[in-house]
Amino acid sequence: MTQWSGYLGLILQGALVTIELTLMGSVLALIMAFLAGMGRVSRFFIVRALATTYIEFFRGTSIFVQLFWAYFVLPFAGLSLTPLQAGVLALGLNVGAYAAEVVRGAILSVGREQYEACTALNLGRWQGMRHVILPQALLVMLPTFGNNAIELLKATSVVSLISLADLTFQAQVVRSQTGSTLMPFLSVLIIYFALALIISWGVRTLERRMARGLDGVRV
Amino acid sequence: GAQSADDAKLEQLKQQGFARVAIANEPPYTAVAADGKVSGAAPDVAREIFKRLGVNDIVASISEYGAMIPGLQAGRFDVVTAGLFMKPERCAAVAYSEPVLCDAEAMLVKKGNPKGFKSYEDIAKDASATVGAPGGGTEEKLALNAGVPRDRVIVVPDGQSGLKMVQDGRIDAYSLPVLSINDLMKKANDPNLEVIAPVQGAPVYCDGAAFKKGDEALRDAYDVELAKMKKSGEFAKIIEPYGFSAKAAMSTTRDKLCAAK
Amino acid sequence: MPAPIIKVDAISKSFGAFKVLDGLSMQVMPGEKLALIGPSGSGKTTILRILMTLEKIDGGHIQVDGEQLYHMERNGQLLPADERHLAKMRQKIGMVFQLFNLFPHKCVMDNVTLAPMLTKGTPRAAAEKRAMELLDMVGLADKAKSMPAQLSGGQKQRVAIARALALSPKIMLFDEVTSALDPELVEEVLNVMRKLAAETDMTMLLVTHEMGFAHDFADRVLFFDRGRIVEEGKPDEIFRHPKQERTQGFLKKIIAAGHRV
Amino acid sequence: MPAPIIKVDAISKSFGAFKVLDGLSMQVMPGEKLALIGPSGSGKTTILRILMTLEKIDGGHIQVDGEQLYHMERNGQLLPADERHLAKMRQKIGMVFQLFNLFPHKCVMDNVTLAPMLTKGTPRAAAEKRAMELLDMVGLADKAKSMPAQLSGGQKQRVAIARALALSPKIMLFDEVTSALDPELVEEVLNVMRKLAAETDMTMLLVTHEMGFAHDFADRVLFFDRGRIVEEGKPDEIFRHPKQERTQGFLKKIIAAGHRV
Amino acid sequence: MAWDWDFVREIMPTLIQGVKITILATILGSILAAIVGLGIALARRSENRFVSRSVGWFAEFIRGTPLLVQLYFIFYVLPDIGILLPPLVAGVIGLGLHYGTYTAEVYRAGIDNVPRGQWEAAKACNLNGRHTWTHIILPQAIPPMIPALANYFIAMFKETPLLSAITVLELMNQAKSVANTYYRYIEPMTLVGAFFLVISLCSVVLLRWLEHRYGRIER
Ligand SMILES: Nc1ncnc2c1ncn2[C@@H]1O[C@H](COP(=O)(O)OP(=O)(O)OP(=O)(O)O)[C@@H](O)[C@H]1O
Ligand SMILES: Nc1ncnc2c1ncn2[C@@H]1O[C@H](COP(=O)(O)OP(=O)(O)OP(=O)(O)O)[C@@H](O)[C@H]1O
Ligand SMILES: [Mg+2]
Ligand SMILES: [Mg+2]
Repeated sequence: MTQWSGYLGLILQGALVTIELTLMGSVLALIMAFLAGMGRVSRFFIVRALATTYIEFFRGTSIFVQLFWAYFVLPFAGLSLTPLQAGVLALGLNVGAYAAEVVRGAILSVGREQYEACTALNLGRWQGMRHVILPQALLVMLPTFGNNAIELLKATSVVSLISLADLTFQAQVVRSQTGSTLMPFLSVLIIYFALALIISWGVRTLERRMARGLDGVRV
Repeated sequence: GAQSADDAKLEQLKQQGFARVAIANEPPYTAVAADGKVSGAAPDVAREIFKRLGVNDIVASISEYGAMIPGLQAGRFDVVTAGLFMKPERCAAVAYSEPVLCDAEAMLVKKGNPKGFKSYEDIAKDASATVGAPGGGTEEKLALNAGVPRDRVIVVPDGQSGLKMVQDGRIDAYSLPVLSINDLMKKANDPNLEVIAPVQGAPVYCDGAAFKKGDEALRDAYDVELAKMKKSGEFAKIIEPYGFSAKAAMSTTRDKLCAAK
Repeated sequence: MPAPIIKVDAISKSFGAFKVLDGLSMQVMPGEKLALIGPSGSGKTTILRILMTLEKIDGGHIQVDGEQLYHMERNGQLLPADERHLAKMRQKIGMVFQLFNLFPHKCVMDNVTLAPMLTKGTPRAAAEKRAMELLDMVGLADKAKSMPAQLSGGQKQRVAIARALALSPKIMLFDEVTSALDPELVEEVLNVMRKLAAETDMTMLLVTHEMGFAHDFADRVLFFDRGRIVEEGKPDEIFRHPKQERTQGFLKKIIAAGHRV
Repeated sequence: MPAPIIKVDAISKSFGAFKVLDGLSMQVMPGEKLALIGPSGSGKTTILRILMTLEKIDGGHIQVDGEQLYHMERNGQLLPADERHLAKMRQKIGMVFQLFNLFPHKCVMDNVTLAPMLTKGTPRAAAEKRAMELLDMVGLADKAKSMPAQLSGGQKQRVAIARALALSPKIMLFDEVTSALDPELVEEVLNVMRKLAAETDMTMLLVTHEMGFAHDFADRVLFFDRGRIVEEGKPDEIFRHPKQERTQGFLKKIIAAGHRV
Repeated sequence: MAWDWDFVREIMPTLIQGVKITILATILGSILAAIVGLGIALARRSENRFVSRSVGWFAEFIRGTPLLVQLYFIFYVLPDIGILLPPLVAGVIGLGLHYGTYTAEVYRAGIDNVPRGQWEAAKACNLNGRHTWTHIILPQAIPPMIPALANYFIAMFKETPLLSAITVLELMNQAKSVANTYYRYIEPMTLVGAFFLVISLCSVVLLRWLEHRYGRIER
């Protein structure tokens, strides 16, 4: 079984691509999540409608179809993206749509009484949002954001469709070139899991840091 | 007009210093070394020709068969050199060079060929037989044309999976070009398998470098260098170590293959 | 005689089909301390929330400090108030809630300084100085850096009072500010309110089930039932010699349940 | 003199590092009505929950009706009780909670009949007959088919009492059964409990902040502070002439907060 | 490359074949996920530390790694130890196991959402463990989880294209196959996208109704 071990480098290259995709996709997803999530609770119908359309469209169609479109169909509209760009775009927009609902839910989960306290203190809508509602909502969003990031990590495995040499893809290559099935798959499973553990550990740490003081423990 | 636009394509490749090439994950057409370097008959030929055209290098990306032609059409690749055999319908979809790699079809079956397959028609006749083939590949179409119903032609993502499925008894036969099957057999080294080659009634096919429709000028330039290499014997030197026959490629032409019915 | 600071004129308010306030009118003089009592669901909280603009009214008019609350005059016409007008009117009014509604992610000091800094642009130093005076007044100067979760209910409520006072409103609204507190903690909050009533000439409206406190605190008591004021008068009149049957019944029940009057 | 029905012997209980009960001992005679009073956090609820086996004890012994509660004798040795033993002991004890804890997905009748049918195998007809008697006793015979969500707090609490009685326990535990109720609804629950105290010879332990009721209801009052019994005696002694400083302070605060004693 | 309605008409019957398989896989996968999820949720509450811990880690592992790789594993590696599953069965097991780890969280939240007072009341009524579960806890826990469960089943539906990797001829695979036969990609891929969008929009309506009927639960 040493035959395939020489290919470990290839798999690690794939891991790098996967990490890159996950990070860049997460950043895009985060931006979209806040834009669309806050758009959903906007006072203006147009903004709400736009946000809802975005969310329902990207949650509604499958990520496969979105990838295919971003990579193979957008060029016909004159927009030719590199595989990495197309991957980040599709993954970020897709996961961003899910995370937008998390943002919306978290904003709504802040009790009505907090909004009323803002009114009673004569804070403006944006002031209340910025200083009172969002800081509290952020803590509610965080754990689900962690799950979303893991979902994104896992979704990167389908980018092989557009010839991106990510972990899963490299596992396939190694398998074809060496004839060994078990080892490449097992090793990428372990790498994915390790990455997922790192994400959830990071989010938990962040959450603990942000929750300080809220539970009555001395800061 | 169109001519100058086409020249522009080659100019552009020269300037950027590389051409983007789609290859398949299928030895010996392509091989990926442990360090990630791409070799194999198809990319080696392409690399050499582009060098002669003044394009220093090729950047090869491994692609699913199904994603190659849409990728070419969408401008993802400049050329596909992946063992995409020339057939009339394909000739309509892409612009082929003259033939490069030729191969007959083969089938991988269990030792002793328990169901006695010799041709795709044999599979069609046996109502319980299933055959695996790459999705959108030549073998899939041959099987379908021979009368094997859609639900008995299993789309298999890659060679290794096909081999595994024959070993596990999920399919009765797995069909690929002869050299691909031989390479699979060599790696698997499984005494319980057997290769049937060539498949009776299946023609010998040749692939060519596939260009986007509209890039004919580039294709023509490619052909010129290809012809020179064939003549000088360098062509044979590149492909024969991989098991391909240069003679087969030189004994036929694009026009013949694209017209075949 | 000075003009009333609050003039409620025949307002009505429904939640769905349920009419909570039904043509309610009342007037409050500047500096007056008013207690609103009455059975559960009679609309006491609702009228306070309307004055704080947390609910809209369905009909009628309200004047606060000489200006329309829910309407604004433009070219001699009364139009529904816009957000700007409401924000201006809210400067005159502060409210303390039953459940404190402190901002849990901000320390005591920040809870008190946030609104003056954001709405009035008070510089931080000035806002903190004033906050310290207020916290001192409610006896919590040493808790300025604590988080709300580290405080007892009574302390939280005192912070909430300081927070409302930080905007220096002319009118303060208190909605059952002690009913969520442990019995032992009620007194500390009531003490703060007594002090406030004695030391300032602020107008204060108080909804409470603490009949004893209502008696000592108020200049005038309004008894609510089913969205109307059934009886009003000096505390002694209402508590000792209620005229209306409904008032008598209510007070009897309250006494039987163990509350001191 | 009969033997005590409950004998608590030097039990202790901690939550993490916090010692809630600290070597507590007490005895209750059959048929006795006991009121447990004391400041918040003093361990009143905890001792009731321990008797109901909702919490485990860290040390000490409890005897109920002549048998060990948390231990069982096997071959002359005291072993920790297993689930079977606990289930047997629980038959002797019923509990009514502050927040009623009715089963919201079952109608009033089913709430009352569920336990007898499941734990004692009482046939449905008999269980329903007894349930109707109990509901009648608490004045809710006409609500048998209602769902808990359709009831007021006072009605819910009366159903909870009927439910606990349906198992005919020898001992009933009441934990602040009126403190979640609107003041107007308190009386109807207390009336039911008065009736219960007068008509049955059940042993009853009552935790309450309603000092007036505790005074009228109890044969004996225990004053808790920091997990210990600081003072005990007849209601008149405790409420009129408390000996301990801590008791005096507590009662003073309660009275100041507006509660009748 | 222009849109061709005649071509659409021609490939429709083939795609509908794929739709049938897609729906079948989703239904079977959902049933399995519902069962597996309950099993995991109960095992994780087990008193036996070993059982709860190891099931917990197993679920974490499944949830942290891509379904695609798991499908490869089930289909291509398991036969090495003598487990040979037909493609659809392997696919359903993959879906059911993967989504079972999600539904387990739903079950857990549903059970945890039953107030502690209900457990205590059951004890005060002297009900035994089995009676408490069947008469008190599950009847209250399950209705509020129905919307969240349905949500995952819809997500699963959108992931069925992964089954094409293990030769299941579901919708995506059929679409790819016709695309490769005719070298026309826009029509089949757009139809797949449209189909997913239609089903998801319908399922949004269904979800809203379920939420209305059974109450909300946050994901
Ligand atoms: N947002 C709302 N939607 C529907 N009904 C409401 C709403 N707010 C209040 N109500 C109803 O209006 C009625 C009056 O409520 P209000 O809170 O003013 O009573 P209250 O006199 O303050 O009673 P309490 O002493 O119980 O606080 C109640 O029946 C209440 O159920
Ligand atoms: N499960 C628990 N975990 C940690 N601490 C607890 C727990 N249950 C109770 N406590 C703590 O134990 C102490 C005693 O609680 P207990 O409920 O017995 O007091 P109590 O006398 O009933 O007070 P109250 O009058 O407020 O109901 C409190 O400080 C409480 O915070
Ligand atoms: Mg109120
Ligand atoms: Mg208690």
